[in-house]
Amino acid sequence: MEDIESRNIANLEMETDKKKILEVKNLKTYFYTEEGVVKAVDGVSFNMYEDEVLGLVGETGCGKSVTALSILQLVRAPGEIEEGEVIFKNVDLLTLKKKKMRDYRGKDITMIFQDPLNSLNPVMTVGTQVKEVFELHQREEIYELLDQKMLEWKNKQNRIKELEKKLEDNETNQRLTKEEISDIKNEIEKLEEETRDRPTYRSILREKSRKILEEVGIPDPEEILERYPHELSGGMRQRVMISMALSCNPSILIADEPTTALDVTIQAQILDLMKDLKNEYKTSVLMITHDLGVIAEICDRVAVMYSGNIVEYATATNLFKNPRHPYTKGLISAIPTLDKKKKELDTIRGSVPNLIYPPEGCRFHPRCDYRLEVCDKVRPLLTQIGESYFVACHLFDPQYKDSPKYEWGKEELERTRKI
Amino acid sequence: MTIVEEQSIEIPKKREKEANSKRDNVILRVENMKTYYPIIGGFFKRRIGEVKAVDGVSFKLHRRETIGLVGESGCGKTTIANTILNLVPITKGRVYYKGKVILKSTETKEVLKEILSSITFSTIMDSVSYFFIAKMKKLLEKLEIELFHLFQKLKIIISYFPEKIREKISNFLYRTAKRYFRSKSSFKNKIRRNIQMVFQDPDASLNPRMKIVDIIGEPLKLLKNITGRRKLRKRVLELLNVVSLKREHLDRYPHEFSGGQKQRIIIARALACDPEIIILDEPTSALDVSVQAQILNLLKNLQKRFDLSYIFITHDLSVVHHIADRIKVMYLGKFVEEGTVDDIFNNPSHPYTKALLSARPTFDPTLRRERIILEGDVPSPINPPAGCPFNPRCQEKDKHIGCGIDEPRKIKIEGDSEEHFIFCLPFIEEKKSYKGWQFISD
Amino acid sequence: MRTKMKQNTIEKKISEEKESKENTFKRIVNWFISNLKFLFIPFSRYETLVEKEYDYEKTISKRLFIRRLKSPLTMIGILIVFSIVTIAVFQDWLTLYPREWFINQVYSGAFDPPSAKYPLGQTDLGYDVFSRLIFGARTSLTIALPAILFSVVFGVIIGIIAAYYSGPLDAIIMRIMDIMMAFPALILAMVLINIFGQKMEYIMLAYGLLGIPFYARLIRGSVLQAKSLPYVDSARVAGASNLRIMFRHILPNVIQPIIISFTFDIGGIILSLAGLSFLGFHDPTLIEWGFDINKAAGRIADAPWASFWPGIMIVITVLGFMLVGDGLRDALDPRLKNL
Amino acid sequence: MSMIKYIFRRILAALPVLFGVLTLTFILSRLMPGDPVLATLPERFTTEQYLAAREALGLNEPLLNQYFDYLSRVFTGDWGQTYTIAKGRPVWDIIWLRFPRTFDIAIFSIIIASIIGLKTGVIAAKHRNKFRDTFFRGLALIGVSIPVFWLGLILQFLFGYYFDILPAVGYKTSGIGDPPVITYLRLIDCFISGQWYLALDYLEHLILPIFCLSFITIASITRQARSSMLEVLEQDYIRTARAKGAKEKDVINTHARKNALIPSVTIIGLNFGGLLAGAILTETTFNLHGLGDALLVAIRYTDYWLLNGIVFLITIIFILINLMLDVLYAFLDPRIRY
Repeated sequence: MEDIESRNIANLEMETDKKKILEVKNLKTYFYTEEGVVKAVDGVSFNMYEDEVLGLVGETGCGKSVTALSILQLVRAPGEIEEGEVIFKNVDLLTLKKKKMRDYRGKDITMIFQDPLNSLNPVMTVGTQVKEVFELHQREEIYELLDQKMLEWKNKQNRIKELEKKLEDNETNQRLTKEEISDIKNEIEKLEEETRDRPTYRSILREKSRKILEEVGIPDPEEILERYPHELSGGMRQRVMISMALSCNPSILIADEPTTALDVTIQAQILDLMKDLKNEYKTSVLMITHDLGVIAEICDRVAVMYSGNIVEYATATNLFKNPRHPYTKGLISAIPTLDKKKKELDTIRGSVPNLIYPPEGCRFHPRCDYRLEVCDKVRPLLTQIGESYFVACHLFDPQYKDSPKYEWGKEELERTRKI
Repeated sequence: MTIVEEQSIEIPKKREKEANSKRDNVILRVENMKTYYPIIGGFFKRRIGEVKAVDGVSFKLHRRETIGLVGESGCGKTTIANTILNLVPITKGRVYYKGKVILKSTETKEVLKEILSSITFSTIMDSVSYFFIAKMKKLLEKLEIELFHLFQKLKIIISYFPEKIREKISNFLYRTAKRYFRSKSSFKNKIRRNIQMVFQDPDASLNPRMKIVDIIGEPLKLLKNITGRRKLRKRVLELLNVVSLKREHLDRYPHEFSGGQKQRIIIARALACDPEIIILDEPTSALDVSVQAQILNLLKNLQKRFDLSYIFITHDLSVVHHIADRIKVMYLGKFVEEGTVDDIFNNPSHPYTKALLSARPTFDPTLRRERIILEGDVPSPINPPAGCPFNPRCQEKDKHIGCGIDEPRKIKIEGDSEEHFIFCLPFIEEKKSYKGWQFISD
Repeated sequence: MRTKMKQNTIEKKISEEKESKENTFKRIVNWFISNLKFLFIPFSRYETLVEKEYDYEKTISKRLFIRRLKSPLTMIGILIVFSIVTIAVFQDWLTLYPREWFINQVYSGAFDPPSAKYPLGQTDLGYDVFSRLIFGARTSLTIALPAILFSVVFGVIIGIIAAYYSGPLDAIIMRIMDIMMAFPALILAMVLINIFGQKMEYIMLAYGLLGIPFYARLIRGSVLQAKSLPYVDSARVAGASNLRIMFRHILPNVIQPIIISFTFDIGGIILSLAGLSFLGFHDPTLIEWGFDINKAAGRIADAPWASFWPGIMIVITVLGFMLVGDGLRDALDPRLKNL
Repeated sequence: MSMIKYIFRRILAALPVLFGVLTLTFILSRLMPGDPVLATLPERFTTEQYLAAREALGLNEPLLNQYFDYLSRVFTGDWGQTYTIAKGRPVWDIIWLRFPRTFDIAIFSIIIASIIGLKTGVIAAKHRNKFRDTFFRGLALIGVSIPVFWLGLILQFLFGYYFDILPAVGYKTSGIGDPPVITYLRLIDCFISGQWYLALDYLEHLILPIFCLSFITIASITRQARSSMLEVLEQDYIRTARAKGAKEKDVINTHARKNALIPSVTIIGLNFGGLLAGAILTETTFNLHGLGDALLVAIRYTDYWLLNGIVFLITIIFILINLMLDVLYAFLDPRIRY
């Protein structure tokens, strides 16, 4: 068994020239509830590459959000990360101490959440919350900048003094022409305008926050900084969240269903914005969603999750063109599209299994149409079946390919298909 | 638990003849519906404004047909549903069911007001005081005279009040009475029986403290007067079978079901009284894709089986394309475009519809199109923009005349089916614009 | 190490196999008998199995509730409440002297220290402190429980009506409740008892009245929330009348906080009653802890036992109810469920 | 500006409540058994004397007239005279004399209780289900279930008699003088007139009552603060703060505390009302001769005017405090619009 597990992890290499930035290996997160142990994430492995968008797609309760929270170690109380490695820039984040981990959060790996209203503190202004990120992670840079600006400011002040002296001298000497005098006066005025406000820590913070808000397309950022989250619209709030996430120029942005709570047109706006920003900042994005449309829109690579496992992991183009895993197939054919008009939609029968007592073997086997005899006994592992294409299914495993097909009882088939 | 005999029970196909014989197939007609919510505020709880949730909407629903209402959140789709079911009072307009008015804005208002204002305040005080004294006599003999004096005095004081204040008081009484009567005057059971609704959130629309039998049995008990326990259970079981749930689910509580099953239970409840119309308020938006497909299939099946008419409310265009026959696109309480499915999807004519359609995701990553991305947010319906409500965000604003000034007109799109209209303003280059366009209203 | 462990497990397995072989025949017979029904009636198996599974789940959820209640503090609370109730019910068996002695006769030995005859000392009139403690339990419970039931019932009805028919009716009712809340409860209680007279029924009534605004407010908030939920709308679509919606649909969903604060408030009301009788507003025909403290307060310096023990009884009783309330809240609160 | 408007509106909204309280106290006082006229008369009196006294008090008029008379007099500041505590002195005098003592212990207790209670609540929430949490929770539970007067008695016995380190009863050592009346608050008067030993004596006497009252208040504030803090820590924005990389200390101090404080503010307001009432018990126990003591006399001997005056005063203070807390609430929570 241990052998197979290691094979699972080792083989997860895509043929790509891009640099690997995050490696998740065999991650397991369990929730110890009163009813029993909920195996929310049970052996998930994937890689993220530089300047790429990885989509993590699956139905409710398949463990996609927990995976993201586990990467940042933000899983709440009854949940515990049992096993696995999260390797970011050659550091295993799971072995880090709390304090060290805090430096990564918000700086190198950031996260935005589904519900922007509840994710922003209601009693703090947008400005305070945006500034906080800078204060947490860029304090030194800001002080450096402050020193620089102070130097400039002092130079300018000195220059004003010089010019004023010149004018004073001129009153006694009267060497300067009228034009020169007016030039000097103009320069003094200009410099005075520039040096009216002494650069402070706060002013730099404010300037930075204003800039980042402008970047995410918020009109009138000066005013928004003073507002409270409840005074903004849903799209605006999500923009603020994105600005906070991007303010330290992170390597990885984890977006947990960023558009689910938004309207269709606003959703298009936010997706568009994310695409632009991703190209601008060269940030890798982990996009978590249940909406295959969003995945097709923005992602380069997709990992399909089912019941705590990744069942398929491939590039988006390949996956949508020719999905291999029965679950992915079912999922894609269940979505109504223009050419499926008048026909009945294909469905996946049955419902999502209980994560406390998950089915033995392949977790999808009770719902699978292509089920083999071995499916309820042996757990399938991610295996490479093509260029950058991984599937966890016995149908594609040479070892079990020829295993006899399971015959569904007619009654059982009928019954399960309906619910 | 009583075990009901299980047989395959077909609910009889009904109304077929009736349907064929009827010349006019229209089953529900909404005429110029306006629903405004009052905004109550201030110290005296006055009405300080109103939200124009639905602002002048008319449509017809035919038998065995599905109308899709499409729009973003807050555009008034759900309010239309609530108004038709009389969960929200209608402000203006009428709703006809099979040619009979079932809802109208209260024109009896004036009559009631007259009656109430004829009852002067002093008569009320008189009766109250006498009643009060008679009642309290035995209990408070000591205070009798004082109380009588009090009421006499109050009466005198009130008679000194200027007419205006008295009117205000009677207005207040009238409003209280109206509220009372409105809740009392039942939207007749017969209509309730024929128009049912499926709500958006399957978790919240099932009472968590009631068993499934009671939930589905409630409309049967209240609207169909089925009282026997056995009878009720039998009928509920039939309904559960229709939505392919089983007998052992009868005595469970809602929290023991998955989202899809809950939605099936809600559908079963809506079906309980053999309705003719079911209003579906985003029935699949809270569900996963695979479950959504199951529910959509079920709904289509049921429609064929029981001759249902649907009003399908959603924001998901692919779903509406799959299930609807005709589509109404809404924006800020008004329709912006209406037509058959083919009209809307093949020839979207209103800029908003175009934008919506382009925002619809496709599953082919190779086909990433240029999208029309609308700027800004939906304006608040409390003070909608003047003229066409869409004009501040419209991407084709420059091509039209008077977007921010004139109300949009109903324009027929030639070349498509007879029902394709948009609500827009004419193009600037009039010659070009009149080609194939024909003004209907004003 | 490992080999040893392996050996152990192998031995175990062998012995298990042996046992199973020996018992095979027994097991077959047992199985046959228990499954007779399924063997003779076709298709009955599946249904029953599903039902069984469901029953199992149900018992599990019930067990979970009990397990959550089973925290040590809550058990102590339940124990206390149970013993106080026992004392109240079986008081005549537990006391050293019959009840009549405490009403008619006066004994010598005012404020005498504990002795063999009087294990916790004597009161101002020479009564046995210990016996009075036991008699006091019934008084506390018999006044507190009806009073709080009165306020819960009326408070809930008023609160639901006010919240459901929001508008002027709500405004009027809530203003009245505000006025009642603005009065300090203790003062109002004293005045009311003074008006009605110092009789048990009236004290109960006064306290019942004072509790109404609290419950009305508590339930009003949750009804206002519940009112806007879709299941209320769907009940209306199903043809339910206002009364039915209020009491059949909304009430069961909002009663939980009331139940929790009910247990808390039994404690609270026992406390306030003790306070009242400490101030002398009590029914003179009853034996009460608070009044005992009142009588002994002046002699705290030289006879602390006469006021100490009744106080301890009050503390224990109230603590018992509070502990139960705390445990109940933890067990019922859905927010704590997943933690 | 909007804040002032809001306060004004709140005061307007409180007026009907005040009016209702006035009416209710009037009705209740008239319903009380007993006759206030007797207190004004000598031990032996004739019928004429009785009737004359009755007329002098205005009790022979119809109740309604009395009520309107009372209303008009309340608003002009004439709250009547008392014949029970002191013969013929205005109620205001009694209030000026008695109220500062009650006010002193109530205000000290509420301040101490708020500071300590909020702190312990936060600590308990921070260390959920650990020792400190269990300890504070248990202490709070005991605090809620102890009768004030009994706690007072026990403290008296322990510190006043057994260890004999603090004075057990009264508000001053007998025989010691009084400071000149300037602000009516004894403590401040002592300081102003420079009589330090008097202030010290007064404070010494107040320690036990304040401890007594604040112990009970701390308990309920701790419970509320703990539960609201726990609730806030479950919220999404706390997760956001953690995802930003904020320190655990910052998460609690800057992000969670203000949100958790808001519900606690309400409970402090409610407690203050309880404190004024609870002061009656404490005053009786410690024999402090405060307002509660006067109130008891008023109820026992049916002193209409004294009773009405005291109840009205307490209600006004209660309403004012709640008004202040409401304003504070609106100030803390930007989601509330004025």
